Amino acid sequence: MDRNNLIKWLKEPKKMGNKYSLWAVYFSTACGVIEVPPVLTSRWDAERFGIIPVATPRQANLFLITGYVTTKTLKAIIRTYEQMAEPKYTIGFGSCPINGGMYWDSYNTIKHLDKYIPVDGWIAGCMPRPEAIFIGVTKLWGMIDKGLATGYIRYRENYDYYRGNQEKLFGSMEWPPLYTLKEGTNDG
Amino acid sequence: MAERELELIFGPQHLGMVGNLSISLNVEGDTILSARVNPGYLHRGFEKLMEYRNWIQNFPLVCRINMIESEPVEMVYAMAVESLAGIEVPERAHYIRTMIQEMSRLSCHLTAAWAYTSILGFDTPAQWAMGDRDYLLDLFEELTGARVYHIYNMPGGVRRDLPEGFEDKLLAFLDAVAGRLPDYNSTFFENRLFFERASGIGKISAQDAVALGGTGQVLRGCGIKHDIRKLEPYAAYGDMDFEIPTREGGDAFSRVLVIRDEMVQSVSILKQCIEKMPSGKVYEKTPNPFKWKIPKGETYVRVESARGEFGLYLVSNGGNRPYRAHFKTPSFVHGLVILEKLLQGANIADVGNIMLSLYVIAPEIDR
Amino acid sequence: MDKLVGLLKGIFKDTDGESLGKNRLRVTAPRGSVLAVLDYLKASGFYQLKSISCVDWMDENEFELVYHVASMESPLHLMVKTRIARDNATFPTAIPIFKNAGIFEREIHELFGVEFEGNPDLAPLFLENWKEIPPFRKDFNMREYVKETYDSIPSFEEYQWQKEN
Amino acid sequence: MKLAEFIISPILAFIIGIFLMGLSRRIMARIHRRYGPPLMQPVIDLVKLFSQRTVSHGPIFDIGVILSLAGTIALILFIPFGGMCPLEASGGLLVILYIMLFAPLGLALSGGEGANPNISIGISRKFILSLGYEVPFILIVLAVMTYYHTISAVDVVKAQSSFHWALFSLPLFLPGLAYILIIPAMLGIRPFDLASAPQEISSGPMAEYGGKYLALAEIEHAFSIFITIALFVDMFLGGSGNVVYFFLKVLVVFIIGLLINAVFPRFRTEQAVKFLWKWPSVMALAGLVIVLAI
Amino acid sequence: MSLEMLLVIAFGGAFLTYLLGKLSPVLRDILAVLLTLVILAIVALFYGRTGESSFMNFLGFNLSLRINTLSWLFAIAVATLGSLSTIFSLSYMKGKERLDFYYLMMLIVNASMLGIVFSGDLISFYVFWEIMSWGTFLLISYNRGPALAAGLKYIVMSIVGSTAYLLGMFSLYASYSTFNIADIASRISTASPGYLLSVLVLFSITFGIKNALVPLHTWLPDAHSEAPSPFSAVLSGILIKMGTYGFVISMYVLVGIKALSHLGHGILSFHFMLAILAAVTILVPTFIALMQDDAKRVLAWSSIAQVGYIILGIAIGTSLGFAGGMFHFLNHASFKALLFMAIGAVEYRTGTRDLNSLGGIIKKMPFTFMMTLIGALGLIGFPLTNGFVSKWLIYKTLILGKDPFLAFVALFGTWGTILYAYKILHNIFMGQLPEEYKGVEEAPFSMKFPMVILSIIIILFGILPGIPLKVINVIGVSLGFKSLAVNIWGIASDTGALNTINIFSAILVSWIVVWLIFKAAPTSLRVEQDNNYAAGSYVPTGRYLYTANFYAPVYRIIKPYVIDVVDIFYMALAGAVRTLCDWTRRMYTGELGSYVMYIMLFLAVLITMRLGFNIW
Repeated sequence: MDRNNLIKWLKEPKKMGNKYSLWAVYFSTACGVIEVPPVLTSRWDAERFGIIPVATPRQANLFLITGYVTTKTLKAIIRTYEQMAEPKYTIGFGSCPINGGMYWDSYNTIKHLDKYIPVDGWIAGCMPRPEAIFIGVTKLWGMIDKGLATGYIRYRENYDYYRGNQEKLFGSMEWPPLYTLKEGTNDG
Repeated sequence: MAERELELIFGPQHLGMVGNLSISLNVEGDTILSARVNPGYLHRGFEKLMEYRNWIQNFPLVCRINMIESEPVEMVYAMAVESLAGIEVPERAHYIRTMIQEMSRLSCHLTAAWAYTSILGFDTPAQWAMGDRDYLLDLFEELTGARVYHIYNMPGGVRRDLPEGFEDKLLAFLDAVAGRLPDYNSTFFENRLFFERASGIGKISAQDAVALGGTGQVLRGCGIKHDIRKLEPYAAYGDMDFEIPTREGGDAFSRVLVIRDEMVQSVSILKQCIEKMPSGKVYEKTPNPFKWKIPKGETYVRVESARGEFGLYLVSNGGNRPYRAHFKTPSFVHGLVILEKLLQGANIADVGNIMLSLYVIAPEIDR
Repeated sequence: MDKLVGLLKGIFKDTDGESLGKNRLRVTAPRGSVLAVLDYLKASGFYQLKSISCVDWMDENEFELVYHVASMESPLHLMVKTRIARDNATFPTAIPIFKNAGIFEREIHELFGVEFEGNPDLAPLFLENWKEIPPFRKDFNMREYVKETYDSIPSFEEYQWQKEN
Repeated sequence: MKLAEFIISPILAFIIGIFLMGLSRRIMARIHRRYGPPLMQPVIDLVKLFSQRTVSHGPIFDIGVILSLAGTIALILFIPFGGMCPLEASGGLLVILYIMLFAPLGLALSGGEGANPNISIGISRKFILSLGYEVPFILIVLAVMTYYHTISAVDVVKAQSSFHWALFSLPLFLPGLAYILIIPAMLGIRPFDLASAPQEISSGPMAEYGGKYLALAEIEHAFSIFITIALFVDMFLGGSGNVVYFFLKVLVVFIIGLLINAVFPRFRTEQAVKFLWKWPSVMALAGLVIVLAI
Repeated sequence: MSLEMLLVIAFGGAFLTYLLGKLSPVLRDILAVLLTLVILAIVALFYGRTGESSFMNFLGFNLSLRINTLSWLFAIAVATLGSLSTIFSLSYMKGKERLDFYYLMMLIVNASMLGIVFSGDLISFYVFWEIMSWGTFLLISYNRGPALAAGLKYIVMSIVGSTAYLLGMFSLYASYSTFNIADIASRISTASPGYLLSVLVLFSITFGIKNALVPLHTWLPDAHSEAPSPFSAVLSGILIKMGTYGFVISMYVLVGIKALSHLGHGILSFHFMLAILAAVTILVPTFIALMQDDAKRVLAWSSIAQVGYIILGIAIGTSLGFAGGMFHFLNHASFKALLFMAIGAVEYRTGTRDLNSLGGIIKKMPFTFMMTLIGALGLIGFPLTNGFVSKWLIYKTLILGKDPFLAFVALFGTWGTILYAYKILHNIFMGQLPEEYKGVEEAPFSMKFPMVILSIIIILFGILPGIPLKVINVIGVSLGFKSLAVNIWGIASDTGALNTINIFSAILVSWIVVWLIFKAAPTSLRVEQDNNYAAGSYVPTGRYLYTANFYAPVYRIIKPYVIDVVDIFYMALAGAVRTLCDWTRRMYTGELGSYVMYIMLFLAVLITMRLGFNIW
């Protein structure tokens, strides 16, 4: 650990802790997940940077949404995302969550993930290579440093928007709103 | 006394779940009374999407049906198109296809080894298997330009010839993997605890396996010598000399050991491929894809994927796109029928164990 | 192969058999005798039902059900086909003959809307809250549906712009 | 002097425990043929966990996890460690045996209010496992206490001074080996990590923990690594009057344990209990019989 | 106030209460509570008194009452539990029928227990003993139905016990021609060991049955689970301890330490045999308790196991062990009564005590949960509760007495205890709250009050064990044991001292430290129970609670070994007796000759037995 890092540690331990200890939700949302095991195992070894998969969303602070998202999965993603501890970061992985990718006309996949949950960063490509994941993570570090990775705050502040969109898609949701909704927005 | 049953939800967000699948278990104590597999988390409607795309456009699409092993899907689609359009494939292309099929099988088996071992808690062999697989992906990348989705098979052959020196690299890799086998054996396959965890778990009889539509390791783990590569040789498998490994147990232990033996066979087939590789062109020219119409007809083609029989029922109505495609994937039956049956009465500690010994891969179920 | 076709034709008068290349045999049977044919095939060594496919022939207003059966020892693969009416499509289940038929029927029921009589479990398999016509029917316009469902949801920028104005 | 021990010994134990946790991740990584995280990684994780905002399911959810860590810290004070044992005359090994209950019981109560079946199954497994390893453990402790005719841990250490280590004495050799066998079970690490088996029951009792709860549980784990091995060092390797020597002894035992657990998968619950009731128990029992016979 | 007056108040008050109940139920309740409180006050005032007085001449035998520290200790426990359980009954029994009868029997059983501990001679002991037995029978079968069967089982075994007692009593009278305990004790030291042993065995059967010592325990699980909860508290808390009192009286008062130590040697001695029996009593019932699904049945089996600890401590017969056993008797009375009351409160509010169908009640009854927790911790012997100290004493005795195997059984039993104690806590209070219990309320005050008192006792004696230990030490010394170095915080000793204050402060300080760290971190968000990890899905309503078969793997392992063999044996015996009776009917031939022959045979057997005693 060099001196610069040490000073940063003393100054902002919170940020540094969040940077170097990204615990990922283990959720194989879709095909992108096939590049996650290599990243976590001996060839690429993400544990060097403190990235490990954890069992439940409560323990995690990084959500890699790997690939296209079907409506059924989206529900699980929202549930999982809402259960994560704050601060939490999401990375959309692959082309499909950005704009539907090659499933742009599929009846069962959503096209823009950021309409339903906030996404802090995107990694494009189909498949993104393991290096791309690391680049994505370093970008996320930069965002955490600069205080830009604020998806979870955006979610809380614009909860009526996100919840509204979710309900538009699903009709009704089984669980009550996580945050209180602002007035007159929950009619869509 | 009223007995209370618990509904334990296993997946999709679960460390023990490889792929995006949900199983809801009806549990009393730690015994599963009944299980219900809830698929559909990955359903994109491939077969519908294919009806909207022309014959060539479907190649990049179909390989995504199975993320872990895309080769058999490409292969089966290419074979179906060839069979409908009546295209002959050059001999060298057959060999290259065989080679890449086997590489893909090896890669898939290594992934399975990772998944299976990490579910049982064998961290060490899990990490090794995944690390070794990555070198295979490097070879894929050199050959096709991509690590995961290769889109290498085309109607009429393969997209490009082998790069220079590829055979040597492949041989070097094969030797390295064969050299690792004793390590894997001692830490995993011959580990006493692996035997205790896996033997007798997820036991299925040969009759049930056939009646429920099992293929691949499920049959071979019950002692039935069933392999499409031998039964109906496609590509260059007719020229290859290999055996179908079988075990008698019908339990998770037998199925996993069959997987190991298949890896050994794959290595041998790959070596034969390199040895016997004929020269010549690697693809047959096909018409302009936008104007290409395939005569009316239907076909069912099948290949032996790493998990069992992979089939495609393809119908053309004489247009420039498929009229109907229907995939017969091994995991569909394994995951929805056999898994539910085997989970009945099992212990909750063995859900992942049984699921992965059946080699269930979620996207194949959902398509 | 021809022998089998002959045999089948001998027993079931209205069936028709046709070879489709190497090791493939297409057997066409009317609605009433499909299950009997399957039963006979199972008795004569075709133990395994590989899959059931459904093809929507919208122009002829018919569904075509294709039962793929195969034996374990021989490479022969049979496709037993029948046509059923497209409106209010119903068909008896094949569970009594092949234990694993239920799951294929469940899939077809969801994606095409064919009602299989006698199948105890026809719950939706892949989709949740599906309100449209079954998606694999030819008259389901997928692209229209996508436009209506997904593209109509406002993006975050639109929402912010709306909020500010 | 005595007062300083009350502060120094938990802090030292914490440092050693965290160091061992980091080291274990590093060594495991090397066995996996990879580089592994920095040694400081557990500290980084703790910093992050304490900065997170997570959920609570109720007062017992909080109290339980605090209780579990508090009990473990209190336990440190009863263990002779590098010449320090702040509470030596307060009940001896029997009290240690009982205060070791705080951690699992606290976690169990806390998890119980978490209202998640994964937690309940995890707790049930944890208790079953403890029933499994307590048989050999009690026998081992009894053998030691009977042999030295005292229930005080300090006296046990004193009796082994000048290299009369119990591990290399005839009657206590087998119990010593049995203790090494049950260390992974007591720590709940592989092959006995069935209570928190992440692939089976989503990390069991930890399923609803995030942020500070997880941090406290991790600290508790670090402490219990230290305690379990320190007890071994005290009972069988003669403890030590010197913190550095003590640490070295702990390190050696820890690495031996780590190599064992690197190559084994997880037991099923019954298999674990049967194993623990078989080999370690028989060894400990044999030791006890020899002790009585002498 | 004399002892006679106390007993007169106790019995007379009971009948007065019954009569008053005919007038006004409210007055009856008040009187019952007042009566028990008055008795408690009087008994408390008796502290430190010793003495003996004769109160009646019955057929020429002098019946006497007697008080010393030993009987005072039991009496205060009786009086405390009596008043607390009566207070608990107020709301628990409200609305049930035959309440006058219920209160009458409760008070009479209490009074008779006081009579037992204050009896100075064997006859009055026997009379009070019978009153207690029959009163208990009527209370156990109060609910009719299966309760009647349980009661019958109890009374049949009780009668067997009484018969054994009578045999022992008359045998003693035959030898010493007095019924007075003190008189017998002063003369008995000259008796032959064989005779002493036979008397002890006879008394052991009586007290073993009451104390539910394996293999004489089979009445207890049914009786405890069928009796009304407040009475279960009395039954388990103090009534079965009358057996313990009997053991102490017969072993250490009647026979005395010195004579006892001559009864065999090594493994074959009387107290070692009793200790082994006690060890079995700990081991097997603990694991049977683990497999029960009815909360009160768990506690019932647990009572048997805990009695094992008491008898183990007493049987070992060192001053430390005796102190441990006696202290554990007090502790068991407190925490088991508390647990029965807490379960009773839950049953009162939810209408069930089935461990498989409850769950999540902590959200509705947090107070009852705390009480159950304290009771369970005491039961486990958690540090800072009284159970810890008494168990510590017992363990230490066993370890330093070179009985590591008994110590192993005792310690292992404790770990079994943890399992079932947590099962009770978890299955009733933890987990998801089912829909049908959404409207449950907290227990009423008259239930809370006794529970609070008991929990205070548990904690107080846990942190300051010196208070009861000093009294127990006095008893021990009076019985001829060596005096212990008792302080207010525990026991000083060369071979490992106990200091509860140290433990308490260590835990308190580390608690504060951890709590400060906990508070320094960001506050956590309080969520509802359905905001819970379910692998990405929503929690299914009412189906997300793990209770049934809580320790399934252990059940599978121990099931083949842990069965109530004794009960099966008795049931087989009962069946055999029935067949035998059918067969014996044929013996009644109606001829005088055959009857004469039977009588001769019987006498021959008696004579042989008598000879046998002498030879021994």
